[in-house]
Amino acid sequence: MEKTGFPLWLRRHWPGLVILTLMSLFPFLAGLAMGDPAAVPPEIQGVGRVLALAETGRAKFWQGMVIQMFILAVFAMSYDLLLGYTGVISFGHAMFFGTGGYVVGLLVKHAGWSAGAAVGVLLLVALLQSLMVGALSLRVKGVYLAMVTLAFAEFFYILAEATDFRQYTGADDGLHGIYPPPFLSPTDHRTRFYFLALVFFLTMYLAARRLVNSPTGRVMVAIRENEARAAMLGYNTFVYKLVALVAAGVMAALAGALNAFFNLGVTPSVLSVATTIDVLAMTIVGGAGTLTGPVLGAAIVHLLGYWLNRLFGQTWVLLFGVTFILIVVFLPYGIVGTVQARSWRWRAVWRERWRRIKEGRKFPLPS
Amino acid sequence: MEPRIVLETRNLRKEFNGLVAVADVSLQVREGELHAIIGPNGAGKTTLFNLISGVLPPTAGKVLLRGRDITGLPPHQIARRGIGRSFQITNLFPNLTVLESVRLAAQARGRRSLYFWAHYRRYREYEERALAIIHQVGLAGREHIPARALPHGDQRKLEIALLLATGPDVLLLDEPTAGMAAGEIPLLTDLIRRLREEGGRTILLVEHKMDVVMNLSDRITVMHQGRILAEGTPAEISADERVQRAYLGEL
Amino acid sequence: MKRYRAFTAFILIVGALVALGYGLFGPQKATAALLSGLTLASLYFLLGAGLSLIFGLMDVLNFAHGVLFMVGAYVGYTVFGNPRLILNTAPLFLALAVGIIAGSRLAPLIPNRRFIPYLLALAGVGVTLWGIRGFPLRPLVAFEPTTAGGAIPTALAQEPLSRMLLRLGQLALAGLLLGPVAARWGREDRRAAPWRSLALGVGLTLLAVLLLLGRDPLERFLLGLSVDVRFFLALVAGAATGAALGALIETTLIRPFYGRPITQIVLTLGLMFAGAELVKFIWGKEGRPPMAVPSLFAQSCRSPNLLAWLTERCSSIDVLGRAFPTYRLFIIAVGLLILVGVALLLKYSRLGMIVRAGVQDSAMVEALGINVRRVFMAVFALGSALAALGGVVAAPFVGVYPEMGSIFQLQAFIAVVIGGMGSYTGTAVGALVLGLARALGDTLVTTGIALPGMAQALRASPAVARASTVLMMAVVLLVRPAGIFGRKE
Amino acid sequence: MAALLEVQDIHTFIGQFHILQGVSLEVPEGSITALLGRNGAGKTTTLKSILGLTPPREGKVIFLGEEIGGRRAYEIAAMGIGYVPEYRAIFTGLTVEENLRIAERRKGDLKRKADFIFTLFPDLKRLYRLPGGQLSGGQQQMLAIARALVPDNRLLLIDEPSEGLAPILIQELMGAIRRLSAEVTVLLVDQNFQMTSRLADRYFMIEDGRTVRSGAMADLLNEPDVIRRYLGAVI
Repeated sequence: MEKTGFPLWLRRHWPGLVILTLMSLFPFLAGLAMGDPAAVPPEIQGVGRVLALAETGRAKFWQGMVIQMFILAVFAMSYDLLLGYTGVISFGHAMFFGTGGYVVGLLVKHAGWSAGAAVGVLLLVALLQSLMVGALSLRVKGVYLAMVTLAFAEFFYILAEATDFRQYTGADDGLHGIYPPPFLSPTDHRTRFYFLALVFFLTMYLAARRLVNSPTGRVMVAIRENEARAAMLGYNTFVYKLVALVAAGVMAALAGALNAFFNLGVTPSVLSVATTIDVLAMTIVGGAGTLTGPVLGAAIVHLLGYWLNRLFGQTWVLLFGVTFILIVVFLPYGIVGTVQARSWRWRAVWRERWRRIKEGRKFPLPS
Repeated sequence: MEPRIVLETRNLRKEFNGLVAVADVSLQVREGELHAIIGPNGAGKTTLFNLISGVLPPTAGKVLLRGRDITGLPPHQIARRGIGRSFQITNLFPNLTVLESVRLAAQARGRRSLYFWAHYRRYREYEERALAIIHQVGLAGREHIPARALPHGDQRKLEIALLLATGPDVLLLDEPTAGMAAGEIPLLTDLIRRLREEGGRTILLVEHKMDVVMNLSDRITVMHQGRILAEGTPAEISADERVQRAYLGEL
Repeated sequence: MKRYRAFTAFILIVGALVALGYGLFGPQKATAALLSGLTLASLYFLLGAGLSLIFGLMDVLNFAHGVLFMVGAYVGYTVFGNPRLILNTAPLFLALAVGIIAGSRLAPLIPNRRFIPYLLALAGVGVTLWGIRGFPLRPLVAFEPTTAGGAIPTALAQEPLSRMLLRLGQLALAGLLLGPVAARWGREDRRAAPWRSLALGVGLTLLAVLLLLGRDPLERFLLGLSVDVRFFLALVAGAATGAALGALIETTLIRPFYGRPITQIVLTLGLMFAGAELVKFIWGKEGRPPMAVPSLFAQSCRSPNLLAWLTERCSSIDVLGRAFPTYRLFIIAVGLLILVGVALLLKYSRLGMIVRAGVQDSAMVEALGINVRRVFMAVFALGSALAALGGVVAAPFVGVYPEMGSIFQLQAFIAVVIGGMGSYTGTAVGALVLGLARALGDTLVTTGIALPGMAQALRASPAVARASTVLMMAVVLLVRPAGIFGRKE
Repeated sequence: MAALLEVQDIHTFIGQFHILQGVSLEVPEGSITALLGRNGAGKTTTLKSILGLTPPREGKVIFLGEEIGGRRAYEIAAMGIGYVPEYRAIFTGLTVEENLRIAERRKGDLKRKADFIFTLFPDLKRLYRLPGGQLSGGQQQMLAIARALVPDNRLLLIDEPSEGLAPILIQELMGAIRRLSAEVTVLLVDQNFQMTSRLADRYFMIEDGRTVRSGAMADLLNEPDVIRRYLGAVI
């Protein structure tokens, strides 16, 4: 008996729902577990106390960690649209992330725009930028593309660092003082910012999932598998790769904007190769070609960076680089990728056995 | 009444570093016919297919589809104009299942491939069409197996299914029986025959297996060293002395 | 015919650049800019040649190439100015290497269980860390490099010999543990004669011990040598380090992933990142001023012409009334020498023949009974050596700093893309075009661009010129996606 | 007569495709053995598997009494196997001389063999300094075979030598292969059944990645049905 409607939906999605509930409750749980009771006036009680606790001590810090993970997860998912779903190796993804930060930064700080208007303009800028970069770099393939995208990213990195524009970009000091509207301030109202980041993350996750499951997404996967064959079926592969690149670029730019608001500023380092390596590491650790993989990867890499930094201080960047190399060597398909491949093969074997049993043939089961 | 010419090449020529692979081939394929191209290995048959389907640009000459010049168009545009092609060497999406692959091919025919906001399941027509074609080529029951896990013969069938799902009116079949077990070949020839009778499609076929060719074709062109050696009905060709010498053998 | 067209394009571009230079700045400034352009082109070529050869032969894009350039520069700089650092660290590496060589011989004795390599690797890394723990790297690095005849001010930075010998033992032990892992990792069953590795091991051990025992007299001896000899030693040491690192990278990170290009690329990208961090870790975040130049370029005067310069040994030479540093002529000469040398090697040696054949079809070369992977390693080492040599040559010109790797690599990438990936001629051409364009761009942005109707000329920093080369690459890609001399797929 | 080469039930995967699913064959010393089968049956892959270019995942390859499966291609080749691949994979950027010289395993190989090679293929002497890319298809084929003759090989694997050659050249090629077979054992793959049937003493038939028949060529010629079934050729 096939269940239909809501029960089926529930049955299929319960793990996601559990995770979602946990994520929504996280600030309050963190507040109860790690908040600093001394920092909250005793007269505040009940729900109000839990809320206030969440804004104190380590609870606030860990909310910040999770916010950063949400932002990085979106960034990593956007990269995976290219690498994992379309098979395009871009080494310039930091360019979009940095653009997000710098565009809202310039508009909010120097033009005095509101955060919302700045993000609106950013959407347009990111669209144009990714269209142009895509139109140029997608003319070449494979390692050429990797090289060309890296060059484009370095172009923006050099400009951000150049002393010529110090009065706007702050050159190598970065652009500081990018404030979101006061009621969303990440310093005063971290829990609110947490929910902003959560909603942003969920929206982006659903959007990305819809894209990869759309007719367009199917063509992207076909291009990854065998681009020449996809073209022989009648698909203009350039257009689909461009769609993937634009979607990835806009998503990364939005993540970059939120990152700038959370950190109240940007530095040229968001445009550097290190940022691209971070996102590459997240995608590969989690598993390219899945959406949950990069999310998991973002969480792991961010935590790893935090712990390495605490344990080894300055040297952590070097250790992170070495860890990255080890991960690529020993986990080429990532965590989710490896698990999926296993369970998938398993399912295929059982499906075949079931078919044979149903057909009533007396085949010996493959052992 | 003279049947219409669907596909035509005019003095088509291809050189690779000075080596002439296809030398001034002028070919006319009539609507609804099954036109076979035979010839020894290296005669330029596959190169000819590559030129027609846009995989390679010709050095000189023209390709016309229903009188319109399609020379030098990129492969995807040629495919969209109704020329579908199968490959001699298996050329599939290794990690996609049979159903996913065929659905992609069916979707290629529609105009909804850039609808990135909708779930692909919403367009049932592609899936239904894919399932029908999977059934037609004899792959029913294997919808959820990825292409790389299929036995060779089934991969050939999937190749044909991909081709059919794009709904072309001109089919270029490059050695569809290559590497198939002898027992499976009749199924495939049946399929090709049905395709032609049902859909009124035009088929251009490269094949080595002479009995398949003699059985199916309306017209045969013999190529040798990049040139057309002879053309005619199966009876004419098997009687032609030059063909005997160059290809069929003198034993 | 196609080749012809590429050649015409090249002549046209270079001609246009030269004409533009003379039109904008007049002969004086333009000639100086063009000579600077040749200097840059020479460096880009040294980097790009290796990139392009490696890519052409084995389809590997080495993102760590800039790191090799930088490491070459740093090693050369150190050999030149602070031999004490080398004398105290080189024996450690040698001990580790000896251990690994001996250990890889022991590989067949290790039981074939899956977890054992991991265990050994872990133990090996642990012992390595134990062996280098507390090593006084900071004070050893801290010395400013000295010029001719100088001395390193204090002896305190060095550890006592006994402690150093203990370290050697520890690292040799670590090597022994890592050896079997390395042997299995390489997946190459070594059937070479055992005496070879024995000789190598004994030789390296002797070298390590000698270096260490004689570190004080050696240091005095090295510092007492003339600047010219030390400069030469720096060139040799830099190139040798580059070759050794290249061979190491090829065997450990490239070879095992043959046939998985994405993994290879991602790994070299990781190496690029880790390498830059490693250089920062060892030598610190701050750069150093340009290295001293050999005596031929050292006298502070200006020679009127080339002949006079050879006798006067001036640091600059008169070019149409303007001073031009003579050391840059040396850079140009090195570039030309390597250009011709590698071309001859490719054309006339057996290795060159194999490389030319391998670029077309490496599987067929292997089917002829040639160990292609050894050729791959040789080419990787050669390319890396060229890059490292470029680094040493660049050190007296631009100094050394941790960002130099990525900065020069980016320009080399652009040069290679413009010239056509995998083509040796293309690389030379791309380097030339880019070098000239960069020099003109630098002159242009620093002297200022006066557009009509503007009161003041628009000035910018050289960073802007550096960024603008990316735009140039974009233009070339639009016109010819495969580069000027590129092969179309 | 001992078998020079023995292949026992090899399975080879290319990427994720299972191409050879149990190929077995034996090549006796001093013979010409033909490997027959339709396009895509796995003949080329069999040759590449013997040589280690596409190493088999299962099964054994025994050459000169030694198991060579799992060894690197260059080691196998250096044991004395020459390979003449499909599509005449000569090096187009190298001259004829360089194409031959690169195959030397010991210094002086080319000098010793030059006479033998030039008697087989007199054209090559005239073209000695020309780049391989400027040779005609037939000349390239000759060069590819000559290249395999430079070192002292015990066995030649020749893949589709007649492909794209004019009938007159095929005659010449057959003569050359027959003459060289006096010196070296040959395993021959060719679609041109006219040619293989006249040259070879024995045959192995492959279909769908498996060996399905084998025997003396003379016997096969008496079985037109078998030929039609497996090769589709008309006799």
